[in-house]
Amino acid sequence: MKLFNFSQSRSLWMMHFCTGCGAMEMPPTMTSRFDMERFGIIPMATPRQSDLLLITGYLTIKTLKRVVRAYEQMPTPRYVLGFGSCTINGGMYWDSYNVIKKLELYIPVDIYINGCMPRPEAIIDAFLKLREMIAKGEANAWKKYIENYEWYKKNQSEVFDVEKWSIKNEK
Amino acid sequence: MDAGLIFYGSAIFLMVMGVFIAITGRHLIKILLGIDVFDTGLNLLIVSFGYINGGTAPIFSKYPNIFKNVVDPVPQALVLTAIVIGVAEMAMGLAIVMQIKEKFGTCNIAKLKELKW
Amino acid sequence: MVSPILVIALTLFLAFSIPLLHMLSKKLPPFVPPLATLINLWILITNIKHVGEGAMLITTAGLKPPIAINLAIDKFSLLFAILIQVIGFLLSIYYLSQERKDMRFYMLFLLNILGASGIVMTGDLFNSFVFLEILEISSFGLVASGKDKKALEGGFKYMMIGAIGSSLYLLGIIVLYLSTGTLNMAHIAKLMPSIPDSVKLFSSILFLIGIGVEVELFPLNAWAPDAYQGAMDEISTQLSSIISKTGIYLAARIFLTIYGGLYATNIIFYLAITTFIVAELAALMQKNVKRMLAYSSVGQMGLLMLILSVFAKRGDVFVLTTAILLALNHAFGKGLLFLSLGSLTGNTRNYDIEDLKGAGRANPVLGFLFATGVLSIIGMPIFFGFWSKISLLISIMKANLMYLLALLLLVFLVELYYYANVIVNLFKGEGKKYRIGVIPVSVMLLFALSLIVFGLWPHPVFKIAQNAAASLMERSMYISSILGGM
Amino acid sequence: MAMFLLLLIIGLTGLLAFILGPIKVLRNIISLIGAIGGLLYFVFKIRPGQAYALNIKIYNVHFGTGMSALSIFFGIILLGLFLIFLIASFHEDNDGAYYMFSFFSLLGALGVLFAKDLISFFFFFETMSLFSFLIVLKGNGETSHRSAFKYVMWSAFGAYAFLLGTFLKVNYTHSVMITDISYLGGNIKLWILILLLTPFMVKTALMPFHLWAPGAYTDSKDTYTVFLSGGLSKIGVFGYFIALFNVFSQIAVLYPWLLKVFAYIGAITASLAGIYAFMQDDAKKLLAYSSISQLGYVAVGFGVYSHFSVVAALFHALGHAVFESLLFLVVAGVYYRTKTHDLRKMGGLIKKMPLSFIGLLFGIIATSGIPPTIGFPSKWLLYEAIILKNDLFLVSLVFFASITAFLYSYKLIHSIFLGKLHKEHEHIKEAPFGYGFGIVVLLIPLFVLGTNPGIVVKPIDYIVRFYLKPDLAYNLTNMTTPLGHVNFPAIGITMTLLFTLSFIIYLIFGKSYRAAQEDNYTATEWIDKDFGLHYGGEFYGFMRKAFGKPLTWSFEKILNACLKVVSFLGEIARGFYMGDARVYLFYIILFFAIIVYIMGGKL
Amino acid sequence: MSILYFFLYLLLVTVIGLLYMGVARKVTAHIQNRYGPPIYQPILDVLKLFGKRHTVTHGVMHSLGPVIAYTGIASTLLFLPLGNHTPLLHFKGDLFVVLYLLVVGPLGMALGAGESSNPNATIAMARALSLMLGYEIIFFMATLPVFYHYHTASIYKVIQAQGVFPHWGAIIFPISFLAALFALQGMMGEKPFEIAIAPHEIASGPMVEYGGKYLGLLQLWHAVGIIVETGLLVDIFFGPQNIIWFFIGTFIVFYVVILVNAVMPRFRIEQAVRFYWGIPLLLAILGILQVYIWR
Repeated sequence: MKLFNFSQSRSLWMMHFCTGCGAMEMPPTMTSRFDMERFGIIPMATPRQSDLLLITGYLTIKTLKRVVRAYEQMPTPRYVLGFGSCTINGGMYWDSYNVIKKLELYIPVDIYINGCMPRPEAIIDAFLKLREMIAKGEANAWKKYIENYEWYKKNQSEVFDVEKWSIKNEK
Repeated sequence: MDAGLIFYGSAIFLMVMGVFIAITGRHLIKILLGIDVFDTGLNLLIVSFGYINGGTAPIFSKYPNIFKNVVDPVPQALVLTAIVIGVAEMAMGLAIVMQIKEKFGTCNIAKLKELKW
Repeated sequence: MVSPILVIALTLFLAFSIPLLHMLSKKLPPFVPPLATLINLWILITNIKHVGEGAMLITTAGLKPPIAINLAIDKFSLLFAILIQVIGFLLSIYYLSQERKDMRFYMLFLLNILGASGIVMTGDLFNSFVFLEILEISSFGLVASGKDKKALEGGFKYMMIGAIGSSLYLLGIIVLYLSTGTLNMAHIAKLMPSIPDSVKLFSSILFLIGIGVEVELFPLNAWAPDAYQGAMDEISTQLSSIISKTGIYLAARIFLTIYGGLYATNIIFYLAITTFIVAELAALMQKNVKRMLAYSSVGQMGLLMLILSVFAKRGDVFVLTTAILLALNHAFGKGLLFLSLGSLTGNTRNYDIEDLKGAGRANPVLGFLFATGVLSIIGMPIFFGFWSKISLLISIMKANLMYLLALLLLVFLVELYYYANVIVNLFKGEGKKYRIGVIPVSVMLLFALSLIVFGLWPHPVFKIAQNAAASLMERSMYISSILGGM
Repeated sequence: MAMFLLLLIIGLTGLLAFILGPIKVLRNIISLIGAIGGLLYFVFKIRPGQAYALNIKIYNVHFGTGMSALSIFFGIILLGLFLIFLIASFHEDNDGAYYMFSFFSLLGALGVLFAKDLISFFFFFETMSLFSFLIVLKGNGETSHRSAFKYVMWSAFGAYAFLLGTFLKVNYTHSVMITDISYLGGNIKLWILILLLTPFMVKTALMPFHLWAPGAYTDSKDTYTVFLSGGLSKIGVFGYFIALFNVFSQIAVLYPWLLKVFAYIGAITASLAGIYAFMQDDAKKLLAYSSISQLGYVAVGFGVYSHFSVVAALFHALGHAVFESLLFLVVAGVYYRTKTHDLRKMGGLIKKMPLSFIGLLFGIIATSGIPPTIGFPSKWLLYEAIILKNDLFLVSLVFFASITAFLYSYKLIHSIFLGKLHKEHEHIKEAPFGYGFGIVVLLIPLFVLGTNPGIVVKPIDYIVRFYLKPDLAYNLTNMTTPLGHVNFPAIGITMTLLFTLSFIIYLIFGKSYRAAQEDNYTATEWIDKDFGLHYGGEFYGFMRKAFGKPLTWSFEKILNACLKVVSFLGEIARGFYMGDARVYLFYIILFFAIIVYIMGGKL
Repeated sequence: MSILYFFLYLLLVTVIGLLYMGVARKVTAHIQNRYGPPIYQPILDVLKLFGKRHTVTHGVMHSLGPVIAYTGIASTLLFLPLGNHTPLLHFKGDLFVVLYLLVVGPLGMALGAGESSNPNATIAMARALSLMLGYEIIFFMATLPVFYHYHTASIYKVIQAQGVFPHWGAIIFPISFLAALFALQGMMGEKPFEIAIAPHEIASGPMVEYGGKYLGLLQLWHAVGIIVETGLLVDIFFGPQNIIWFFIGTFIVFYVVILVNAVMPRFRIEQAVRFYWGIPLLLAILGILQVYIWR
């Protein structure tokens, strides 16, 4: 198990789900200036292949449906990173009718990075923090999703029609 | 064989006229007549072949035959049957022409265009 | 030994007795033709034994050959006579199944059979002209007996050309008579060397035209497609099987026995090739199946004349056997085709390919019969046509005319093209179902069975054809047996 | 007499099957007995070398029927395939005539194998193409009469060329038997050879003569195509052997360029047919082109004309009979269930028809010639033979053709079995017993002959050794040629070993659960149940742009051009009979005048 | 003994392959002026992938795809003589066996990807196979002169025949070697010809539905693939006498391929196939002509 945790921490494949304004911060972290690849983090095309889901900005209900679908398509163990204040408490869209105020209600989040769009250094710092948590085996937010699956589904159903939108395959 | 120019000439002329009528005629009966003229021309030619100068009609009777040379009887016999056959042909032809007139309503051969190409 | 003269006499008597019988009861005349042809057949079969080497001479009016008219029957003419009677008998049974208002039709039919058997058996030239005329006039009548526009037009056209043709034939006979003094075929053949060349040439040209009309050579066969298409189906069967075969017999007798295959034959050789090619190419473009069959039978006649001329060029017994095989195959195959076409279209006389679509599938028996006929004419293996085609090609190969062989094969391909087109249309799609009587089907089945049986076991036919060809080939034997050493 | 009896058995069963047409069960049993009886009789009673004289003495042609080892080799293929076809065809609703025609086409094919002289060869060759034409005519589909027409026209073209060649030969050598003509002077023997070869090139659908094949294969009844492509095309291969070895044995010495041209035609056919194959959207048309392409290899084998290139050609002919009929059988089974050949409408059938999937999987592996299966040894031998003949361009062309095999075989298996199951195919069952039995029976030789080819190479080598100097050392399992050495079972064993190894790796790590069909990554966009995910049609559509214009050229255009010329001539000929009697009269008089004028000189 | 030796050999090649991939990522990173992951990163990735718990499959064939892929490439490896010693003692690799076994790998992956019924995967497979139509023929025509020159079809004999430096295939047949390099670029699926796995267009092509252990197996397949393909080229054109030279050779060739991969954009599929039938085909034909003239 320890070897797996070590290897999982060293090679985190990121599902680059660019929602909201945080997406602009990703290119500098990826390219030569801040080079996140040296920590073994490379952007992957499909949720099937990735372990890390980045929510980089405010989430409207419409994108939440896609995010939940992508999250469920990722193999476990999977980790979620919430960027910016919009994911924490809705940020400057706190009073908007269709923006999600607390990301936690819908999908479990491992690490939040505050700041109205954190700079690349903060993102790298978050990655390193996540690495240690995985290495020590503490980052198991994904278990919460499986254990209280109904609670999450109830919260989601308040916002959109889960029945129509969820994937029906034998879990 | 020496029937002289007149007979041969007229016979051939008749045959050529017959064919000419048959080819250019528009009316069915005119064409039939053309064929008949051609036949008669032919018969005339055959008979004229059989003519021997100075010969008399080849009739045998009980009196001894006083004239030596007799015209060659065989072509004449043939012509007899040929004429009968010509008649039969014309009869059948006219029967057909009657039917065509009834069915097609016209005797003009140009109108008979059912069977083409 | 019943003398074959009875064949002619009997048919003549029965033909003219039909109106009397008609007075007795309406239903009697249809039974006369089958009776007549059956008796003729019986007479001829009894005579097979007597036709020894060379020709069997039957004199009329007691006088020796060169003077009176006599019958000269050798194996070759006997074979054709029997063929005519057999097909005549089958056709007359076919007529039983159709009620006909006009009893005169049976008279014409019997006259036709009379003319045909007369030509085949006669030994005298003028006599053959008379029988030819009887044959032609009765066939004008038969073709026109269809009583609708097409039949009448076809009949008239046939009449016009036939009349001119036969009169030129008569002119030929007269020219020959003048130079030889006799009318007896054997005697003329004997005196042939003594006739001056130019007369022989001129008379052979006249004969060429006279018989050419009958045998449908290239420029003279313009009447054939219209007559075949116009006539009723049974009549076109009769046209293709009986009348054209007698034409071939006449051509063989005159050009081979009398002229010894010298004069007109090389013109015929080229004419026959053009006939075959023109007919097949014309058939290619046809939308009307009946006219297509007409062109194809004209083409087959061209082929037959080609074989005769090939025999004249470098002849041996085998080439003549092929001629007979081709004649038999064409008689039976084409006859079957015309008859089955008639019932396939349910006697509605519209023969367009589109209307025939799927007819073979709708009434399978007729489809099978039509297909057998076509496949036998094309020369497919299981059928009799295969042997006739193979022997045709072998005989041409023996006369080592290789380019002709290649040309023929090419034209056979064209022939296959339009025949396959008909068969394919016949067996595809949904066609109309027609009710057909038992008698016509049984007649057609007889035709088809003969094709298949002889196809699979061709030996007996080969033997008959071989000795018939042998007797035709020995010209001197024919002359000596007739003239009796005169 | 044995051969005559065999033909009799088959003929009688055909007739009986026709007579018992309506009573399905009885007819099936009778035809089954006939086929099995024929096969057993053939295997046990008929020995090579015996000349069963059935001499029908017609003029100088006798119907002697000889027997050579090669004809036994092909005879077994034919009868075996016929049995498989028969068992599978009981599921289709065919009438008695269908069975009669198929039996008679088999009779024709066997007759050809036993023919000793050219005329009987032609007789049986014609019967075979006649009855297969009639079957294609009865085929399903609305274009079947067009393709039947093309089929009969092309085989007649071949047959008449053969006939012309035969008569040229008889004219020069005065004997109808299949004897050697290489001693003849001049290049007449070249013409005879080309003419004799044409029907076989038509039968094996080499490039210029292949126009009939796609139509005939697609439109005849599904199960009959198995026999048509697997069995009857082998007669073409048999014909090659007869023409190139018995009729003209010194061809390598006298006309080596002809052989090279023949090889290149075969290679071009293989590659072009392969390219056409992967452009097709109809399963059977795809397989038809693939069959043409595989037969192209056989032609290359004969063209190269060295010992083990001919062995490779015959081996590939056998291989083609096995895997091509396997593919056709599977497609027939799929058609039986889904009633369609169109690749666009199929998909995801692996869930419903696993046995057919396995059959097709190993079928395409064999078609593309991947080692453990029967396809590889013959291809390997062929390559070695061509390189030995130091013709490098030919070997690259043949290799290019075998690459196209990968393309169209993957397209076939993907569009039918993989991908998303259509709603209407939800409840279809596996193909019925007839097809299943055929698949299993064909899979056995696929592997057995693939791993130890010695079984088949021994008899073939025995046949070819007589004509060409053998330089192929072989035993049951491996083959060595001057160039290289291959141990076939070794490849098989290593592959199975490694398969188990990677399967173990697969089993150790974690459990995986099955996802529903629509749980697919579609950039997280929502798709419902019947969203068309299947990418079946236009599979290599973009390749059309890659090939561009050359793809549109086709031999069809040349054929139509000469058809137009012939119909133009027909127009002229028809114009002669214009319908007016007076004109006819004018013809006669004109003709009379001309003749007299010509003859005037002699008068 | 040979079975243990057999597994060790396979493990060694896989690890070296993974290290090659690590080097590749390192080199591309440095070209892009950044540090890039440690060299052993791919090994970590594979370990992580095998550690994944819940992975998804779409059916038996889907899960068997990677298994067949790995079998294919592993059996090709075993038939490919690495330097002068081959694992399967009595059987020296034959060119055609290797070329046909090379196809089993992609075929297995194609079947697996097809089963996933994801349009991206099927489009990818169509592209991969069409590309094969391009590079496979060039590769074959490029290697043909060498085999023909040494009158053999077995790779092992070719290696032995090449011996000392001036006798290398690349030196005798430079044109064919160039054409082979073009073909290798396509065969490896590197940048200008990365049409099948194009992550931006079709979401990493066939691997779109593969996760967890399947992706791990495919990574192994890719790793061994690198060694086999470059090894094939090295064996034919350089004839390494022993295994060390073999791996150095493969590394150099791989290095060249990576350099090209780092800087090149990506072809469209029909452009790629057309490209292959342009210059590389010409080069290959020239190579063959050279053999003819040479002989």
